[in-house]
Amino acid sequence: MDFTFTEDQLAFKEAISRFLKTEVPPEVLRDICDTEEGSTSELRQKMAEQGLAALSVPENQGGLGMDDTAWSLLTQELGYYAIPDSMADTAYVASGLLTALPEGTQQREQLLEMIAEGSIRIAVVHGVNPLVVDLHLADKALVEHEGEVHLVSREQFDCERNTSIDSSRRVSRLNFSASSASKIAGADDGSGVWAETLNRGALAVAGKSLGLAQRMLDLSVDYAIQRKQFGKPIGSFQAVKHKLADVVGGIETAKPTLYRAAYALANGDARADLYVSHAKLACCQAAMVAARHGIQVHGAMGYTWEADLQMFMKRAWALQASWGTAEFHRQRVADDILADGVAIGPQYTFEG
Amino acid sequence: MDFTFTEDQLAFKEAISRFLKTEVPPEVLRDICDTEEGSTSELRQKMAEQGLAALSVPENQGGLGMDDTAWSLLTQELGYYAIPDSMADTAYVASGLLTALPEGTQQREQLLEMIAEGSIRIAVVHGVNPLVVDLHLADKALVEHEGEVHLVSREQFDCERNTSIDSSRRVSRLNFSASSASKIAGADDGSGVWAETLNRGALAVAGKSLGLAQRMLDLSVDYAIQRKQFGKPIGSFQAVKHKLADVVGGIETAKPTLYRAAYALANGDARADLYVSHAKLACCQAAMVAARHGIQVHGAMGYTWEADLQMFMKRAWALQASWGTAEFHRQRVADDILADGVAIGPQYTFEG
Amino acid sequence: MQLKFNEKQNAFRTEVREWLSNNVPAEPLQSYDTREGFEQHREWEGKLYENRLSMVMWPQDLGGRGCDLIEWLIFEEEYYAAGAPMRVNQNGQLLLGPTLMEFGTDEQKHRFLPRMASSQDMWAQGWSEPDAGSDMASVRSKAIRDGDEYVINGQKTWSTRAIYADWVFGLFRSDPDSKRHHGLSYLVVPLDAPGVTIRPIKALNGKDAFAEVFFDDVRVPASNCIGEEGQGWSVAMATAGFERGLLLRSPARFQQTAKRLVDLYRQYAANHGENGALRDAVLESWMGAEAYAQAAYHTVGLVEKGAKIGAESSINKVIWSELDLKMHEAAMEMLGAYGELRGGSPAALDDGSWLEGFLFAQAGPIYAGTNEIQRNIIAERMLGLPRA
Amino acid sequence: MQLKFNEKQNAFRTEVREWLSNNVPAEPLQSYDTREGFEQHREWEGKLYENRLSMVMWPQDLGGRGCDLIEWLIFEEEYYAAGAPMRVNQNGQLLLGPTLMEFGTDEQKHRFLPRMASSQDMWAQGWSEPDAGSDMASVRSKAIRDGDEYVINGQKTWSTRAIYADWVFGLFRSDPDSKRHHGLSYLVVPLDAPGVTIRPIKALNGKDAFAEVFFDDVRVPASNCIGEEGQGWSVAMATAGFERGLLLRSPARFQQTAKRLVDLYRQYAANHGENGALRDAVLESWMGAEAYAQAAYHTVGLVEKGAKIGAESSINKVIWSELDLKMHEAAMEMLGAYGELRGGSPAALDDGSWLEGFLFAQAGPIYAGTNEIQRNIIAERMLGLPRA
Repeated sequence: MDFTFTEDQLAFKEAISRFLKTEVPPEVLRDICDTEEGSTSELRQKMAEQGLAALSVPENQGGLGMDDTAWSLLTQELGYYAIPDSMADTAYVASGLLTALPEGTQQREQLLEMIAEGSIRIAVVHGVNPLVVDLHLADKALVEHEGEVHLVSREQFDCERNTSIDSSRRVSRLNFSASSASKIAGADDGSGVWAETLNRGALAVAGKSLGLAQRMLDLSVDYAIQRKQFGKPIGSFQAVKHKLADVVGGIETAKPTLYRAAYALANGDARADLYVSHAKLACCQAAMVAARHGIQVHGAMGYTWEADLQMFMKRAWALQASWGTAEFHRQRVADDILADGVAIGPQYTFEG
Repeated sequence: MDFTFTEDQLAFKEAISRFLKTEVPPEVLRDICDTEEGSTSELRQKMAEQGLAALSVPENQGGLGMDDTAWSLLTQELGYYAIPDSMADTAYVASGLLTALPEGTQQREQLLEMIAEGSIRIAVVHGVNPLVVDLHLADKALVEHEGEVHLVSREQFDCERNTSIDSSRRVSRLNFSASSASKIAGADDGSGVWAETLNRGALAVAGKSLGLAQRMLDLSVDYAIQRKQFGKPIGSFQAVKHKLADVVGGIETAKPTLYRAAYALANGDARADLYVSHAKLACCQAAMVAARHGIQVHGAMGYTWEADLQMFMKRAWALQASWGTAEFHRQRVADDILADGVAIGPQYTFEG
Repeated sequence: MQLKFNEKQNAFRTEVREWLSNNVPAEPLQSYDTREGFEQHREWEGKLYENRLSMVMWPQDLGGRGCDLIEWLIFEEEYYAAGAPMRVNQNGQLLLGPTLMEFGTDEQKHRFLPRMASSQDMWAQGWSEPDAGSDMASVRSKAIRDGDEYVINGQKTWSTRAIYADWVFGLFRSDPDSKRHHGLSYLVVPLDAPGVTIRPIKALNGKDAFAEVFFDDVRVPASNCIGEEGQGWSVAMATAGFERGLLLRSPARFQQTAKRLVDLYRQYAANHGENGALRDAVLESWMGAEAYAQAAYHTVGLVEKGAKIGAESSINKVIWSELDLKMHEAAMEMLGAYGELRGGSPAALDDGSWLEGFLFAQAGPIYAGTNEIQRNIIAERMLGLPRA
Repeated sequence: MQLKFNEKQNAFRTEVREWLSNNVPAEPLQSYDTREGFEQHREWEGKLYENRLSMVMWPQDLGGRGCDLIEWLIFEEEYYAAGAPMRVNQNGQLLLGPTLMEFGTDEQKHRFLPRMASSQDMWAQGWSEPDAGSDMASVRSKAIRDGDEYVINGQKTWSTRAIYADWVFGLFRSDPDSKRHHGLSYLVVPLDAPGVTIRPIKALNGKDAFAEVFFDDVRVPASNCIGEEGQGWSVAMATAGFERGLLLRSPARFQQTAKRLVDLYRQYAANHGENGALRDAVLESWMGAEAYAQAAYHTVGLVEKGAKIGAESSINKVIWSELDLKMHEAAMEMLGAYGELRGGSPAALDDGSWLEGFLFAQAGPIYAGTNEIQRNIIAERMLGLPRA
């Protein structure tokens, strides 16, 4: 029993964190918001060079073969810096999906190699997540259709563009006609793969949300220390302290649920749905509380476009229902723990 | 349109308030808790002398003929002083029930006269409220049975005594055998009467809860001003201020719903169920918040038997599910406002 | 207690309802935080004014129709029920208006109020200064008397829609040696006066909803002072309660939102099945809005009998702002993945209107005195708890 | 990361589970806030001790079995899952115990710890004084050195079960001219010493759960001082984190409550139909307890790697106390009209056990440092926000 990360995992996370901090400060984020594409190939390329693209591609296909627990750390960094790029969708969710397909599945190895090289963007489209980020930039899309896996190229689908409150987040709906030509796996293989994929999508959202929560907390603490009112830093008022203390509480209790869920997913735990949904709910909730208390602590400044806080709040709001609404995930928790004869209670923290 | 009380109503309320303040200070309350009966006939008699017993008995039967709006004020006083007596059950709920029965119903006029004189205790027993206060002292019980109204004397029913967390509240369940001899009204008359009775029961609980909330607020404010910590009155800390401010908010928004509901009941409004349930929920919620914040402001002292707060908290907790749980009343609100074609919106505040 | 409207009140309601049903624009106006939308709203306000429906409580000779508070509540109910446009000149009409009524000279009243009611003059408020925020008394902008004029230097901020407005009002330090709430004067300043510079501040929704206003040797005649020179604090405070009070956010606004939320839930339940937690959020919303409405009628009844509105305004402020947040959070949950979409998106379920409301609701607990300040006021003024 | 128990851990779990299943009393013990129940609990603790299951983390020679934190968590899980009795001597075992381990002389350790583990000595804490409450440094009780003895005068309060206990520990002012946290000494005092008077304080549930302890020229030998004379504050603070931290309220306790709540809800739903809001309250409870458990394993992992527990204890305190309240509130709602009934009532649905838990939960945000103080600590020590 060891519920901690290895030195290597933490060092990798630190390196990525330093890289993102330098490459994507808030000014750059603002610039990217103003572009037409909403994402830059330069940034994508640089992230690939840092090893993010290859992170969980199997070693056979030129990847680093790391598992979900690594992503539970890295998605937090992607959230913390509000990275305006769908890297995790390709390098984590799509890569995981392809890896889970039987070896020899059409284009499987080739696509995984391209992911590892950072030379392809693959969107993942599932009914639970109708709005797909950066679909307009995707080279390919892996689409759920009646449990089957379909692979379609950019020219084979329509991309209905929509405008998110988060102006660095470009979301679209996909329209395409499923055919035997587009099918790369049937429902027999596909159903299990999609269940896992849905969990990866949700877990990536959870990790990002938690990173966003931490960033909003940090911004709010900085503001509360520096901003004076009635002759004192506002951070010395109990009302401000207690709000920010509650943000800490939300983050600290969400964090282990994220790691727990990632471990379950990486190890094929039969109750992965339960743990992932718990993590998704806890992390998104932590982000909602951080946003609400963050804007309140910022006062009128928090309601402006100028304060950096807004970029993180909007991302947090947008992620709230991404890869499953709160109710979707609550229902999954209920389906497990309210069932007959289920193993719950203190003895089953890990081995249920 | 005049949403205020008359000078007369307010003066009567003031008089009762002064009387209860003098007669039932916390010391007396504690003494009564320690008695076997949990209620005293002296106090009951004195309350009758003040006019409480006769308040809503029709003038024809020697009463004052006042309506539900008067009780919306007086039940607050009964709550504020945590009066350990079921006076309102006889003088408001039972009296209302009897009044609503057709003239000439068996014993109707006689019982009303006795209520007005203060010479009888009548318990009202309805499935929504299985635990009946002071049933062991009741001379008669009016019992709901398949929509009918039954009247039974003390010797005709069994009284199963139970112990409430509120030691001045003596609750029992009633067992009796319904017969044609005990029936005083059939379901045709009874159903409407019981609907009204249920609303009166709930409204009395709402009023008492609101009074309790105000008392808990007052006790907490006194404590916060007088109690010092870290060299200052604890009431100067923002955390304490903001908690008590929220108690005020709860009380002030609950109050008009109580009056609105009483008016609806007094005037036969078709949506009385909606208004009563709203009032019940709002007033009980105000009391729950007052209890929680009250004990927190009192600190360890609030957790003791010695501090007066406990008597009011316990009453508030006990009343929470009295005459209908929160869910029961929420469902009634839902049944109205979520129905097809219902009149809701800003134009229908009063004339729905 | 008599919870029925009389014939006059019913007649007024009918008149307002009919007029609105004939005149409310079929297409929603553009956002008043844009130049074009601002002018559309000015035009609408002019139309209201023509029919004496802009400021119904103001006296006839100042552009109103002398209604009482009950009639005002009725007006608001019909206004929100009709889905009529947001009111664009409220900072003038609700903050400066009552102050002019109480402290303005006859000349000032006739000069400013009718044009304010008609929105020929649009008003921005200048309550805040940089580094002041909720601490309204820390005014540093100066207005120094020079003969028949004041010479103004300094800066105001968070002036709502000041880049589009015609006038600004606020407190200025007329005694340069004074501190805190002493030595302030309440002045009104045309925004096209030489020396005024306005820099927009973008709100969360990307629109220029606020501005900073810079004053560089701006000269205004002494007749632009409301109340006595140096008495600005008392002048402002006498009616500051109004901003926080009943008039700023009438219950009808939230009752209408609650009604829309009920409709949204019915639609949600039809598509996704009943959901107990969302149902309860919707019930709480409806009850909260309704309680606020009933409290308003109760307060109005007391006011008509001579009571004064005090810290109750602070209770209202906390209640409506938190209610508004909860309602919009519930709506966002019901919209699910589509909640993040702005108006104009093909997949948006409601053309982004709940999202816009959600963004605006975020400001509720902040503007017009943060809810932290309001809770302090409730605790100190109503409950008598000691200041820190 | 490796979320599996090893063989040794599994064997320990099995041993504990089996022992408990054979030994946990079939009938619940009486409340330990009564004399009779207190002695029943003492007996149970003795039984635990005999099997080295009282203080599993203590060294073998002091009555424990030298378990690590993971094994302790396992022990707690099995203990709560088995529905074993509440621990009656925690104030000694969890507050004084660690202090003795760190600051006690060998003689003191052997004198006090085994008898504490076996509950032959029951300990009451004397942290609070009248008018002190959360302000622990405002100690007025004096302990003046007189040769080989201290002479104690003063008063402690909120001493849990002190009327039944054998010893009390606490801070006393040994330098009469000192202020606040200076000049304090950490002393242990037998409650049967001449000059000690104990007055019970009734708790909400009507039982004598606390007491005031009066000291009137009470003499104790100098060897009853833990750590250096005058260093009492640092001695107390070095381990004060424990009270607020992991050990006081292990996650297992709340996981067990959550499990009971799930059972209660299933029963409720069977009788009354599904209820979305209650379902969500139950889910939140289960998730909250589970998150606390996972956080505990995470923290323990970090501690085993050398990290120090700091203000995280304060986060735990806030979380479990508010979780406990929410769980019991949900239970009360499900019990409906019967929620008010105490044990022994014929109509009570659960013999009043949820009600007792509800009452005790009310104290959670108050004892061991109010949640207001905990939030200050989180904000000041973890976030670096300035003190007022």
